[in-house]
Amino acid sequence: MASVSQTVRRVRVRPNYETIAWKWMRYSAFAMIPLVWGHMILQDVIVGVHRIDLDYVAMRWASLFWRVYDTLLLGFAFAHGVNGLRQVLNDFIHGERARKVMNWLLFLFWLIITLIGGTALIAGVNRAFPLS
Amino acid sequence: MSELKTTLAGYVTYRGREGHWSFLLHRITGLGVVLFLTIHIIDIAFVYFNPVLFMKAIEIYRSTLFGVGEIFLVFCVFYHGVNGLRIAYLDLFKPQGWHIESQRRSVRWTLVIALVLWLPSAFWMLRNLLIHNYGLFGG
Amino acid sequence: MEVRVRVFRFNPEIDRRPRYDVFTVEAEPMDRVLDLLEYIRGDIDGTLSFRRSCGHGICGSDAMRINGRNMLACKALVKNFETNEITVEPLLGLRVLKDLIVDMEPFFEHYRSVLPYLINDEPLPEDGRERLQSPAERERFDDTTKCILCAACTTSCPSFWADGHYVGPAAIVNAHRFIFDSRDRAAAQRLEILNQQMGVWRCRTAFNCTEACPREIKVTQAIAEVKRAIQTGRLD
Amino acid sequence: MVHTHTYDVIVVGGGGAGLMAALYASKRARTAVISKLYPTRSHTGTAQGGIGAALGNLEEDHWEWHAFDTVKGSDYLGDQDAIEFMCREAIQAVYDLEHMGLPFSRTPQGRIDQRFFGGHTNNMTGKPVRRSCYAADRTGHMILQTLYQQCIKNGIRFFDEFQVMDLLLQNGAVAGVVAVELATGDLHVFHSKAVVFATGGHGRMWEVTSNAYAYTGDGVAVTLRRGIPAEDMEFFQFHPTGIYKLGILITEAVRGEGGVLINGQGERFMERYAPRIKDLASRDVVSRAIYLEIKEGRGVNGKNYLYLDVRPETVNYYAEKDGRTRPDGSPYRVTAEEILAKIPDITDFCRTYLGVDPVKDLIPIQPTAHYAMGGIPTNKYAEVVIDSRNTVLPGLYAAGECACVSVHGANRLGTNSLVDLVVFGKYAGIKAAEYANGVDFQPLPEDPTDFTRQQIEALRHGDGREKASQIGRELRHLMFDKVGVFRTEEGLQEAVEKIKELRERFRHVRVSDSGRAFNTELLNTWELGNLLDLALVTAVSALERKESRGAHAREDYPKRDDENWLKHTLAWLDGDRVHLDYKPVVITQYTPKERVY
Ligand SMILES: Cc1cc2nc3c(=O)[nH]c(=O)nc-3n(C[C@H](O)[C@H](O)[C@H](O)COP(=O)(O)OP(=O)(O)OC[C@H]3O[C@@H](n4cnc5c(N)ncnc54)[C@H](O)[C@@H]3O)c2cc1C
Ligand code: HEM
Ligand code: SF4
Ligand code: F3S
Ligand code: FES
Repeated sequence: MASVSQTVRRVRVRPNYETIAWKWMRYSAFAMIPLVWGHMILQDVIVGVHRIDLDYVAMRWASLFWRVYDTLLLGFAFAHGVNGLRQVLNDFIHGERARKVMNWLLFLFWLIITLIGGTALIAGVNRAFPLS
Repeated sequence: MSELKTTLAGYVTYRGREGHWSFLLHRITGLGVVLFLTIHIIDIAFVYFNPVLFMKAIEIYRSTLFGVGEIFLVFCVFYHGVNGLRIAYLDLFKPQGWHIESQRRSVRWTLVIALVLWLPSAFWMLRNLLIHNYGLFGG
Repeated sequence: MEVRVRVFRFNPEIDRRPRYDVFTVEAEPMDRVLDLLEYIRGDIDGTLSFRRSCGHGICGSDAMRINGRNMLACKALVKNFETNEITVEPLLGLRVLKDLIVDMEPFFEHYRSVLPYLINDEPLPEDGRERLQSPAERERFDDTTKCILCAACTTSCPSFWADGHYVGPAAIVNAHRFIFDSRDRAAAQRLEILNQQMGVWRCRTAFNCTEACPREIKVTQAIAEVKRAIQTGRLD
Repeated sequence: MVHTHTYDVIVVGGGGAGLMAALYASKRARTAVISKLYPTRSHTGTAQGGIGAALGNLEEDHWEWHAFDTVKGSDYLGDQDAIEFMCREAIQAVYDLEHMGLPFSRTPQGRIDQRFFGGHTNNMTGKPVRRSCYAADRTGHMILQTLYQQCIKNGIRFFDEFQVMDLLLQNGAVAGVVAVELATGDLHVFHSKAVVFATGGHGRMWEVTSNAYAYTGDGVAVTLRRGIPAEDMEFFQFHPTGIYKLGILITEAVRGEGGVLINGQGERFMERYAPRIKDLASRDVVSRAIYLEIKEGRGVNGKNYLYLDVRPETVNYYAEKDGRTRPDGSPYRVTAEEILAKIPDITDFCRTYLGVDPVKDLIPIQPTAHYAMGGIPTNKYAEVVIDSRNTVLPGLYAAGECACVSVHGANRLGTNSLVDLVVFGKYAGIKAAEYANGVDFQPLPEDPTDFTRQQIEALRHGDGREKASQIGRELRHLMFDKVGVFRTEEGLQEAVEKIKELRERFRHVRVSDSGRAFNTELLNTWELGNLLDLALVTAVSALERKESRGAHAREDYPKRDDENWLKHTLAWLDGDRVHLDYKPVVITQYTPKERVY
C-alpha cells in the first residue's frame, strides 16, 4: 500500500514593517490592558480630575514605580496609537509618495510627542517655574 | 476622492452585521483615544515646561463638558481594549474563532463586557462631577 | 404579494448621475430576487442590465447589494426580507459600467496576482498515476476550494472600498487554497506577495466578507490562517 | 466600430471543453478564447456528481466495462469507436486533471476516491461499480476552476464577455468568427485558421430545466445558419431528480450514496422498473418511471412530483435489504454527518430553495431538462463533419455539450459529459493547432460583419407587436409539454406547427434598449432566436424518429427499432424548413441488444 506523506511543511517569509507592526499591535495589546486600564481607572475614575494638580503629580512621580509605569505607558500606548493612526491614514492616502510623506510626518509626530512626554517624565514637576 | 466617498458611504449604508459595527467602533474609539492621548501627553508635559498652563488645562478638564467627554473616553478605552484583546487573541491563538456564529457571539460579548466595566466607572465619575461642579450629594 | 423593487440605474451613455427606478411586481414568497429582475427586464423595462447565468448560486455572476448587503440575487428569496420593499444596487467599490453591472477587471487582476494555480515542478509519480494526498491533507484546504469568484466578499470589505489596490479577501481565499495544498510548492512565493503593503495586513477583520460569502467560506478565518503562516512559517 | 484580431486558433466558449482546447492548442499555436460569460461562470461549474474513469481505485474496473456501460446507456446509438476512444482516454485525462491540481476527494490510501453512479456496472456481475471520480458534489466546479487556473498560469488570451454571433467560412474552410463585445456593443472580427466551438447546451427551451440562463445553444444555432447540420437533436436528456418546479439539479450521487425514490404511496417504485440496479438505472429509464408513476396517480398529493429520500434511516433500511456492502466487505451503513459531508452543496440548495433538510426531510423532485445529446456533428478527433459520409469541414472543431461525437447516443450516462469535455476538448485543441500549423489563413470575406449586422438590425427594427418574453414562455411551456419525457405523433406535430408560429411572431419583436453598452436585452433576444431554431430542429427530428430509444420515448412507438432506426439523424435548417438525412452508427464489438437494468 502506498504511503501518504504527513510532514509539516515550513517556509520562511522575510518579515517587513507590516509584519512587525501587526505583531506589535497584538502583543502590545496584552501589555496595555494593565497599563492603560490601570492608569485610567486610577486617575480618571478613582482619583478624578478634580483632585489632580501639580502636587498630586509631584507626589506620584516621587515614586520610581510610577515613573517606570508611566514611561512604559507612554512607550506602549502612544506608539500603538500612532501606528494605528498610520493604518487608518494608509487606508485613505494613496500613492507611493503621499504615503511616504505621511509616514515621515507621523514618525516625527511620534518622536516629538514622545520626547516631550519623556522629558517631563524624567525632569518631573518644574518647581522653579514662576507660578503667577 | 471618489474612494473616500465610497468608503464613507459604505461605512454608513452597508448593512454589515456585528463585525462591521465592531470594526467601526474599534476604529472610532482608537482614533478618539489617540487624539486624547496626544493632548494628554502634552498637558502633562506642561508640569515641567509650563506649570501655569498645566493648571489652566486642568481647569478646563474640570468643566462639565469635559467631564462628560471623559466619561465617554473611558468607554472608548474599555471597548477598544476588550475588542483589541478579542482580536489579538483570535488572531494569535485561535484563528478558528473567526467563524460566523462564534464571531457574532464574541462581538456581542465584547460590547457587554465593555459596558459592564464602564457603567460603574461612569456612575462614579458622574457622581464626582456632580459633587464638584454642582455641589450635589452634600459635597 | 406585491413587492416594490427599487433598482439602481445608470447608463453612462446617457445619464450623468445614477437614479433609482421603482417597479411594483407581483411575487411569490419563494421567488428569488433574480426572478424579479428577470421579470422586470423581460416584461417591464428591457433596458435594465444585470449579469446572471446558472440561477442557483454556483456561477457567481449575480452578486449585488440587496437591501444594503452583498448577496447573490439568485440565492436571495423574497420571503427572507422583512419588508416588501427591495432595493437592488451594484457592488460597492468597483466601477459601475451599466445599472447593476460593475467592472470586474480589477477584481480578477487581484485574483491573478496571487499565483492561483498549482505550482510543483517535481517529477510526477513514476507510474503516471495521481499524486497522493491523504483525506486529512485534502480536508485542510477544502473550504477555500469552494470559491466561485463572485466578488461579494471583496466588495463588502471596508479596506477595499478605501483602497482598491488591496488584494481583497477573494484573492486571499484563492491563495489559501494553494498555500495549504500539500501538493503545492510555491507557498513561500504567495506568502511573500501577501506580506506586502496591499496584502493580508490590510484586513482589519471587519468580517463583512465572511457574512457576504454565498458559499459560506470561512473567509476571515482563511485570512487569519494566511497571516499566521506568514508570521510562523508553518503550513499545517 | 469594427475591430479585427488575428489568431491561429479561436476557441469559442470558456467552459470545460473550451478551456481544455485552449490549453492544448496554445502549446503549439497562437490561441485566444472568446466567451460570452467570464469563463468561471460557465455551466461546467455546476456539474455535481463526478467524472467517470475506470481507475479501479476501490474495486476492479476496466475501461472496456466503462465503454460497454456507455454503449448500453446510449441505447446503442453511440458510435462505438468514439466511445472506446473516450473511455480509454478518460483514465489519462483524470490523472492529467489531478496533476493540474484538481482537488479530488481521496481514499484513505491517498488515491482519488470514486463513487457509484447511475448505469456504472461491473460487467461480470451486473452490480454497480464505483467509477465516478469526484470532489464532494462540486466536481464540475473544481474542473472549471482548475482549468481556468492553468490557463492563467499559461497566459492564455481571453476575450471575456464577447458573444460570438457568426462563423465565417471561405472556400469551404474556416476563416474566423464575428463577436460582439458586451461592454461596448462593438463588433469584433476574429480572423483565424481554426475555430473550436465549445458553447455548451440549449436546455433553456424547456420550462423545468437544470440549465443556466446562458444555455441557449448559440454554437449549434450559429453553425446551423451557416449550413452545417445538427445531429441527433431529438435526444435530450431529462434528469430524474430536479427540485420540484425550479428544476435545480439533485445529483445522481445522492442515489449513489444510497438515496431512494419514493412515490406518493411511500413505495420504492424503482424496484419494479429496474429490479437489478433500481434507483441507479440510467436516467431515461428513471425519468420515465417517475412520469409513469405520476400518470398512474401515484404522485405526491396528486401533484406531479415525487420524493427523493436520503434520510439515514431510509438509506440504511434499503442498504440492509439490498445487502449492500462497503469495499472492505462490511455492511453499508451511514450517518447523517457522512451524508452531509458527501453532498454539501445539495444540502445547501435544499435549505435555500425548499427550506428542507435532506437528512431529515423528503426532497420533492420531478424530471428536469438537463443535457443535449445532440449538437454539431464531429468525429472522434472533434473535427466537424457535415454530411452522412462524414466529410470534414477544414478548420472547424467542436467539443463539449454543443458537439455530437456521438458518444452519448440516445442517452448520456451520468459523469460522461465531464469525460467528454476533457477528452474531446483536449483533442479539439491538439487537432486545431496541428491544422493551423499546416495551412494558410483563408482571406476574410469582403464585409465580414454583414450577416451579424443584419441579425442585429432585424431585432432592432421589428414592429414591436410581439414581446420576446412572452414568446419565450410559450416556447418553454410547449416544449416541456409536447417534446418532453414522453412524445406522441400528434403532440410533436402540434409542436412543430406552434414553433413555426412562434418563429413567425418572433419577427415582430423589437428590442427596446437602443444603447450599446451591455445591451443584454438585444443579446437575450438573439438567444431566444437561437432557441426557436433549435426547438424546430428538435421537434422535427423527433417527429420523424418513429421508435423509442434512450431519451426519445414515443408513446405510439414504444419499442426500439434497430432495423430501421439504428442511425443518427442529421438536420439542416433552411428558413422554416428542416431537411433530414441519416448516417449509420459505428459498431465495433458491442452488438445491440435489449437494455435491462
Ligand atoms: C446542474 C448540472 C449538473 C451536471 N452534472 C454533471 C456531472 O455530474 N457529470 C457530468 O459528466 N456532467 C454533468 N453535467 C453536464 C455537464 O456539466 C455539461 O454538459 C458540461 O459542463 C458542458 O461543458 P461545455 O464546456 O460544453 O460548456 P459550458 O461549460 O457550459 O461552457 C460554455 C461556454 O460557452 C460560452 N458561450 C456560449 N455561447 C457563446 C457565444 N455565443 N459566444 C461566446 N461564448 C459563448 C459560455 O460563455 C461558456 O463559457 C451537469 C450539468 C448540469 C446543468
Ligand atoms: C487598552 C488596550 C488596547 C488594546 C488591547 C488595543 C488593541 C488594539 C489592536 C489589537 C489593534 C489592531 C486592530 C486591527 O489591526 O484590526 C488596535 C488598533 C488601534 N488602536 Fe488600540 N488597543 C488598546 C489601546 C489603544 C490606545 C490607548 C490607543 C490610542 C492611543 C489605541 C489606538 C488604536 C488605533 C488608532 C488603532 C487602529 C484602528 C484601526 O486600524 O481601525 N489603542 N488596538
Ligand atoms: S470567497 Fe465567497 S464571496 Fe468571495 S468571491 Fe469567493 S465565493 Fe464569492
Ligand atoms: S471584510 Fe475586509 S477587513 Fe478583513 S475580514 Fe473581511 S477582508
Ligand atoms: S446566477 Fe449563477 S450565481 Fe446567481
